[in-house]
Amino acid sequence: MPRKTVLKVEIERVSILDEHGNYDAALGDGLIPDADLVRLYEAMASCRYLDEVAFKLQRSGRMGTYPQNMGQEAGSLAAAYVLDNEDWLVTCYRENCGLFWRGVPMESILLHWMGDERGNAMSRAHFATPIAVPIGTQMLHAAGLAWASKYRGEKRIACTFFGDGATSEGDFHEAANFAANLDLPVVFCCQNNFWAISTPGSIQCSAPTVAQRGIAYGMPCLQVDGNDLFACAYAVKWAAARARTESKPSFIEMVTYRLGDHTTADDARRYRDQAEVDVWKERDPLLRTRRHLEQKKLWNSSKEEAMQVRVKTEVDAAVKRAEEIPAPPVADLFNSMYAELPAQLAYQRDTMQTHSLASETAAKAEGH
Amino acid sequence: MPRKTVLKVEIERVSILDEHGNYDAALGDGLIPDADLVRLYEAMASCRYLDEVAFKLQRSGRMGTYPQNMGQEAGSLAAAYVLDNEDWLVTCYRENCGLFWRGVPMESILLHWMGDERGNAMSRAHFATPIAVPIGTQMLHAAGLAWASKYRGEKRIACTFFGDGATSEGDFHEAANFAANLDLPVVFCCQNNFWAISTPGSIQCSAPTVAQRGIAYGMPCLQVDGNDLFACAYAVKWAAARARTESKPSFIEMVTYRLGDHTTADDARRYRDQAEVDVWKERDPLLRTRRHLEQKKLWNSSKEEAMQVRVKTEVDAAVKRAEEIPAPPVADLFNSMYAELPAQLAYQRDTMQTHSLASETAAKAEGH
Amino acid sequence: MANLNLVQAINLALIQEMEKDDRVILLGEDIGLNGGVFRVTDGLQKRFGERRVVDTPLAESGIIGTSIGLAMAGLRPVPEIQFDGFLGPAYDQICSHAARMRTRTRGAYTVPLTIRVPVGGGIHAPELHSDSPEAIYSHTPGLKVVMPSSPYDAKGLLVSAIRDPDPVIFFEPKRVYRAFREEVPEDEYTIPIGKARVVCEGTELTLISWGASVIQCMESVEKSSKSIELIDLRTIYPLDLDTIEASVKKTGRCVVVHEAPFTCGVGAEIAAQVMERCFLHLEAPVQRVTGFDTIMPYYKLELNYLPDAARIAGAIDDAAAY
Amino acid sequence: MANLNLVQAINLALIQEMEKDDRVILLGEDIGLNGGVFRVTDGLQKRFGERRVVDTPLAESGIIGTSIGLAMAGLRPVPEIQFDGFLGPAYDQICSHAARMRTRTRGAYTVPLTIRVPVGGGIHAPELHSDSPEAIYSHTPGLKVVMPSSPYDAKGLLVSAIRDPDPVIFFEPKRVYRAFREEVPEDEYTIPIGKARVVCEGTELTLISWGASVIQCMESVEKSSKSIELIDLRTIYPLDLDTIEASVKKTGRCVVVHEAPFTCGVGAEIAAQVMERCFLHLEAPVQRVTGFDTIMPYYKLELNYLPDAARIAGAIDDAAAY
Ligand SMILES: Cc1ncc(C[n+]2csc(CCOP(=O)(O)OP(=O)(O)O)c2C)c(N)n1
Ligand SMILES: Cc1ncc(C[n+]2csc(CCOP(=O)(O)OP(=O)(O)O)c2C)c(N)n1
Ligand SMILES: [Mg+2]
Ligand SMILES: [Mg+2]
Repeated sequence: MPRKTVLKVEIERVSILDEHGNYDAALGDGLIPDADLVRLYEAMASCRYLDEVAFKLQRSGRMGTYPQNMGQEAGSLAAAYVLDNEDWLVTCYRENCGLFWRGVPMESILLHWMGDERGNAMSRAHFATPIAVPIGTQMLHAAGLAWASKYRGEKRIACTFFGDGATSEGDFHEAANFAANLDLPVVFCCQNNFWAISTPGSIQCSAPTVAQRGIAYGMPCLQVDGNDLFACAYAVKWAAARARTESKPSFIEMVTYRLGDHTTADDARRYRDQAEVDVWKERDPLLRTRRHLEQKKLWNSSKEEAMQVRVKTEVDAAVKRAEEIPAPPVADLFNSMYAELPAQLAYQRDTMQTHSLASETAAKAEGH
Repeated sequence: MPRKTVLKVEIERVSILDEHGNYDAALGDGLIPDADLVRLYEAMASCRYLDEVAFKLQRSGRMGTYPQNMGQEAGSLAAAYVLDNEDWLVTCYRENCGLFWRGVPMESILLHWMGDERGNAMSRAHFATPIAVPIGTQMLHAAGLAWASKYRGEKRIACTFFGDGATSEGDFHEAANFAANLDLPVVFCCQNNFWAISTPGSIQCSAPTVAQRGIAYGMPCLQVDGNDLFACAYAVKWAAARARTESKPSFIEMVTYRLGDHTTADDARRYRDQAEVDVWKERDPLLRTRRHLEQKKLWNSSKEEAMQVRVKTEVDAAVKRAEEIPAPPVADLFNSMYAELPAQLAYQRDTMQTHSLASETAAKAEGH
Repeated sequence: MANLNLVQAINLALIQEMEKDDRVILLGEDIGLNGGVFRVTDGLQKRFGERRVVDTPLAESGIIGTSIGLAMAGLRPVPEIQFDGFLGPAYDQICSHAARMRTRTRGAYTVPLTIRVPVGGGIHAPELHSDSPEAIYSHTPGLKVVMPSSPYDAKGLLVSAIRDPDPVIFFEPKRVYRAFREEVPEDEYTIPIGKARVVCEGTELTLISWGASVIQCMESVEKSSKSIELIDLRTIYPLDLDTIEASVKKTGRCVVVHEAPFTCGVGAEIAAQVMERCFLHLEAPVQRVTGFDTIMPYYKLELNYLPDAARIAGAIDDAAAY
Repeated sequence: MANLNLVQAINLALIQEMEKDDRVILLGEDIGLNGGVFRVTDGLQKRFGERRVVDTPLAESGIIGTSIGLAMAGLRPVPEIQFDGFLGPAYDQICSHAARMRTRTRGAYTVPLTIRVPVGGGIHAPELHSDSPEAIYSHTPGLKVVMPSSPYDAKGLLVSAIRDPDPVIFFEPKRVYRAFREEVPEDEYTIPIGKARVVCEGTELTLISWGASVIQCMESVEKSSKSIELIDLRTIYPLDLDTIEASVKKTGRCVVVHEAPFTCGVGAEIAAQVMERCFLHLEAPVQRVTGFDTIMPYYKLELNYLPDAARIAGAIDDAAAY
């Protein structure tokens, strides 16, 4: 009686296709049909190329700060692939690949980082929320969105993505706790990439796994190789089923790595070793998926070349479309503030326009 | 390889003196010498009597809202008993018993609930922080206080108390996470009394134990019978040692029960069954300590009677002292705002006083 | 028609909106069986079930953050924050998300959210239970801020708030909760957000206030020998500047009264606006009678902090004598 | 004397205070090896070790909450909040505790805390990286709010802030970080909190600003044909009302410029104060040139949001022509 065990928990790690090409057929077969696997690979390649282009755009002053997704494509893509198209996808800013799979146009994401709110004016048909800049805050929205479908008796669930750093924020805790205690159909996916800007994972979570964060809420937790499309798909499928049938949340840690700088405003060489990056380059989700496809004779270098051309054409076209969109009219500052513009805001808008016109005229007169 | 266990954790529950009088000598002996046990019992009785008096003071309009401690005396008392007198005690509002043991004068606590800040103007020699009204916020201060002693190379640790409801707040999570990742010597004590005002425990934490909250941070966690002085002392001693020697935090869930209303502003009959309360009345920490003392021939009814007289005298005297303290001068509104009063605040103070004087004079003139 | 206090008027408004619109759902700490610590939601969980009146975990950011999600999905959540002082933990979700979602997404997502918050001092409550943070949220674009001073207004304004397509912070002055009753129609009516009420007309001075302070102002008006026009703002953001301007142009003098601290309070905004709009009509500087630049004191001194009829009378005299 | 930009001036102030006083410790996100995202703490971890320059978890409430504990224990923590927009999660700890601890405990516990926060727009940053929340904290009694506009002031004010026995929010205007250099003494000096600086004297109009906007104001003064007195507040709370009053009594006209939204901004407080103190001297209503009551836009439109020399000139003309 005096000391007795009142709780025992275990956390498992799932890996299906590892960086050495090992593939676990028992778990993997049937998860992703071959044709889809090819498409998923192409989606990752396209996202990867966008990263390259965006980097250059930023460096040449054609875009603001941009966070590369490089190395982390698999997690959100697997989720978008496995989920229903009308499940909520509530992401942070390193989940382009999942969003594109869902149908979010590339130029929306570009426009966002080009400093234009219209990049977030995505169709509601995508069931994707806008990029969340304040870290850790979007998971609460996911809980609320999931709650709304439960309230309405809909089948729709919510899947939310966030980083290891985000799990340090109080809002993460509140979201997980709401979901667990109010029985909300949420899939929590933490992309543990070992860094939050320059801060190493141990400062965000010194526990042996990030997955065990979920134990605090009595959630089932799973750790997966986050660079393994199959393992990610496996985990999200499992968690989504639990959410859909039992209206209960689960927690998935996807172990991955950010191959690039935090954003274009960052220089990762200041704080991390190239050796570490090199190890992870070998674990790149693109690389292993391609090798797997090649092994299965579904891919070869001529297909690769053809695809690279296609991807380049597509991405370049999206960049062109995004760049051709002129800045919004200045009145847009005001026009989306409220459903109906309060008188005083209308007054500010109107007097501002007078002033801008006046100063433009003055500038012209001075010959600028 | 494909599914492998990466984490196994267990949580134990410690109970030493249970409500049926069972006492585990192996764990309990040596923890609390007999003479101390008598004093601890008396301290609980005194705190219990204060609760009665405070309730009446509130009902008769002589005090504002007051939260009774009834039923939860053991946890904070055991901590104060086991800790060094110069360890920080960072409490919420239901830990009178621990504070009094530490030496905080009863009239300080009374004064606080009588609407007077001077109730918090406790001597720094008590190493006790003021009552924390915003739920869940004080644990971060504990982490900071502990950090300061670590920084200075002092032996002092911090022990913080909070309710089950408080573990729903984001600040709880951030405090635990800071303590775990920055290696801060903090003892986290959650008094799980199954209610947060009218909200049952399952809405705050639907996991099987509250103790497992700590697993999220990789902390060792222990659940104890929170109405068991011995078990609480045992747990705090264990956690304090770990904090002091390894500079690491631990998490203790003390399972207890709030026998009274949430505060004098609450009416618990609206939301909970008397049957539940009755069960817990049998588990009262005072009751079982008294029975244990009687069994050991350390206590009897004549000692009890004599003590009740003593306690009444002491508490009544404290109430008298608190009530005799006149309201602070109105200028006190301003005088503790900054080390040096900014000119504008001095101006506000001075003009306010003119006005109050004027209105007093006017009132007098009108014969009020 | 029923004779209701402010608590009952809000309870009635909630019942009627919930009956009318299944999208309306209530959430918060202790709002279910317990009916909220002020009993504003008394009986609602019994009536509408646990699905529509939800006791949440003790986490204000969680309450607002999930409400944002609920609202983005098209529901009309009406969360309660238990006390003014506990809006703090929800500040970030309110300001970084609720207030921004429409403009961030150019209207693709909106947040029709009504945050109910008991506000202000005067009820002998503990620390952080007596604050008046309306200026904070009036300085945060994207929100609307409402504070009724009477049962009738409370019902009509709450209905407008719930139906409003944008986030509204609905402050309920605790001191008024049970202070008096008045006739409140059972029938549906709304009071528009953004319109002030002229409580009584006057020619010599304009007195502007909102929430519980309106009652002190009425007292001052009654006691004063001057002809005072009393304006109850009802909505703090957006301000009804036209009503204010028209009044001060008529009276030439203005006093603003609020409980919140002086510096950067809403009184400053009104004073600045009055100066901008009525400069040539002003016979005296706008006077502000407010809380001080101090923490709202524990209750032994709270009446010294709160504007009272004497301080208001003093300001009226100062303005008149200028 | 060294020729330093604002980033370097702050870095130097931190070094000197840390060398002088072992109680000074820095904490925040990415302030260690990385030197902070703006490199303000560059080299400090190397110099003072991981004990005194601490990378924290990504949690603003945690940063401020633990800083409060550190300060209560007698240290002098200088936490960094990475961007203005991320003060939100720390709002509650700042307002419910840091600002209240002294008065709550009648001085038994105090919170000598300096919160460093990069502030304001104009650097093409993403959402929530360009806000100006100084009015929020100026409305919160118990805090002091400081915002330098130049390297020289930054060093002297930061030293004062760190030594101040009360909590100070130290806003660092991002637009000024690397905008220019000036001579900054290596030797110790302080600039008192609560004292404004008259940047240039003038007789026809008083122009009041702080932070990055001071630079736009200087441009306007240079371009204007009028004799303008420019006041850089340096400290926003407590306001240096004497300097403002003396100036406006002399000039009779006043324009206030700030980046934050218009309604309930610090401009309103200044306008109200000027009216109260200089009523009979005012030739025109105080004009406010500010951000709008809109969310700070993404960067394509940010220059349309921020007060610029043209808008300031317009207000000066309006005030002069009144
Ligand atoms: C509330 C808040 N604090 C700070 C920041 C600045 N910031 C942006 S990204 C980032 C690190 C995020 O780390 P993580 O969650 O692990 O995501 P990752 O970038 O690694 O994908 C920080 C500190 C922010 N955006 N929001
Ligand atoms: C931030 C905050 N939110 C809400 C409240 C109102 N409130 C006071 S006590 C309480 C319940 C606390 O429950 P718990 O933490 O379990 O402590 P207990 O009262 O049971 O000891 C609530 C909701 C508060 N004081 N602070
Ligand atoms: Mg990360
Ligand atoms: Mg409890």
